[in-house]
Amino acid sequence: MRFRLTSSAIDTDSARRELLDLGAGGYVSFEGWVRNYNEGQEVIRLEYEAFQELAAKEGERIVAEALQRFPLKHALCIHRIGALDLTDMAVWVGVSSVHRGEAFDACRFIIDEVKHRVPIWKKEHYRSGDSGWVNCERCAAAPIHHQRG
Amino acid sequence: MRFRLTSSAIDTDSARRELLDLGAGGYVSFEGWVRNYNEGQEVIRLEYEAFQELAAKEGERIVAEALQRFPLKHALCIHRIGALDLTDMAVWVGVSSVHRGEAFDACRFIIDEVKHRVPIWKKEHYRSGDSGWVNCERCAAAPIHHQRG
Amino acid sequence: MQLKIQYYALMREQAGRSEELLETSAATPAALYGELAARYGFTLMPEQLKVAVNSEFTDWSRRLSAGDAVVFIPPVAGG
Amino acid sequence: MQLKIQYYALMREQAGRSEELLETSAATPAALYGELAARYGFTLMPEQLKVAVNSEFTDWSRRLSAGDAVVFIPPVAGG
Repeated sequence: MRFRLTSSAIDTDSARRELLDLGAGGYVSFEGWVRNYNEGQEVIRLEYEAFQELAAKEGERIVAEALQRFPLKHALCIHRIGALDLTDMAVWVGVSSVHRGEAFDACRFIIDEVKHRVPIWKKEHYRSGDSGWVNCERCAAAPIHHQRG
Repeated sequence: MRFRLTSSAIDTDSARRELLDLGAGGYVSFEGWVRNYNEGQEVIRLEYEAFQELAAKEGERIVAEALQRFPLKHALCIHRIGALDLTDMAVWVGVSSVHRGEAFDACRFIIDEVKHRVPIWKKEHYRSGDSGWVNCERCAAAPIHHQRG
Repeated sequence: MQLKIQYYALMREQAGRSEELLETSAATPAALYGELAARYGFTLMPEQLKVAVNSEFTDWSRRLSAGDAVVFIPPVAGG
Repeated sequence: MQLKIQYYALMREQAGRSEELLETSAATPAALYGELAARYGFTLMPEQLKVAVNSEFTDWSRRLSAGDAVVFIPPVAGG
């Protein structure tokens, strides 16, 4: 499984070790961190929810595509689900390759595709007491605001 | 110092912690690993040597340029010197930013510039018994091969 | 026929449930979404959604069969 | 005048030393490199090198002063 979902903290040291290769000269990793502002709202915590069966399949396809498109040694992506706090790591992508150019390109490809294609959703909770499903509330026909309490 | 030279193993956990930021949503890191083949020769170990005073200055300028060119939170680069074995980490670059695009761009900018501008040299020792200073032997007027013993 | 419907994220909250077994005559996901949107007041338009049957993406015009597990997929936001 | 010359990497090996104090009449790094290349048989052409004086990059035509520390910089290979 080169795409994994986990409900506990992502163990990047162990994930990185899976990418070690005597023939690899370059290693690029990406981490998505929970940040305190999004679109002008102060975020205090997040929840990630996944359609797990399909997320695992689609994520695996993305990593397989990266391995086909770029001459890589190894690639791996791990996405966290559940409740996260500020600065927690939501997603990790790691890629190793002979030369660095393709490791950068492939790492970016994987995170871009994961964000667009994998059925995972993020609910932000704001300092104001509001909360919202990212990409769903603003584009919905009748935006909903969930008041605290 | 946002560019550092070290003669011991690079402590990436501690380096990464320096880049944490409540406002950062993306973190990209690059690691250069010692690989077992270069230009058709089997490499068994490496030595890195630096003109330390100028390397530190030029490296610092590169990271400062990255921080000016891209809207980053933090950036840091650490280069190892001395004797390295296969799969050892020779260089580490880490960048955090609000959005991931600039973290990828800045990380790549830093490693590209470091490789082109910082006075650090790499001597490869080959399985064959030969050794050579990378970028120096082949382009020299009279290539030199250092025989073992 | 009977279908199994699973709801995620905003649609889970709007439906007030994670899943249900539904007796329906809707022949396609498109027809099914119309039926469910009317019942639960979903705010997302079909154009904003994808649909999966039996844990694989599929077309809105696919023929549904008894026992199919259907998921409507709101705009994703992983990462 | 007396200069301090430091050698790195391939040039250190070819010169057989890391540094030396040198009494020279070379007025510029360009002239100095000619003198040293003749003595040590350096294989690198000046076009392949950069030059630093007192730990900062400088021009080949810079006027050297007594006490300057000069480093010729072979093609780099960090990373």
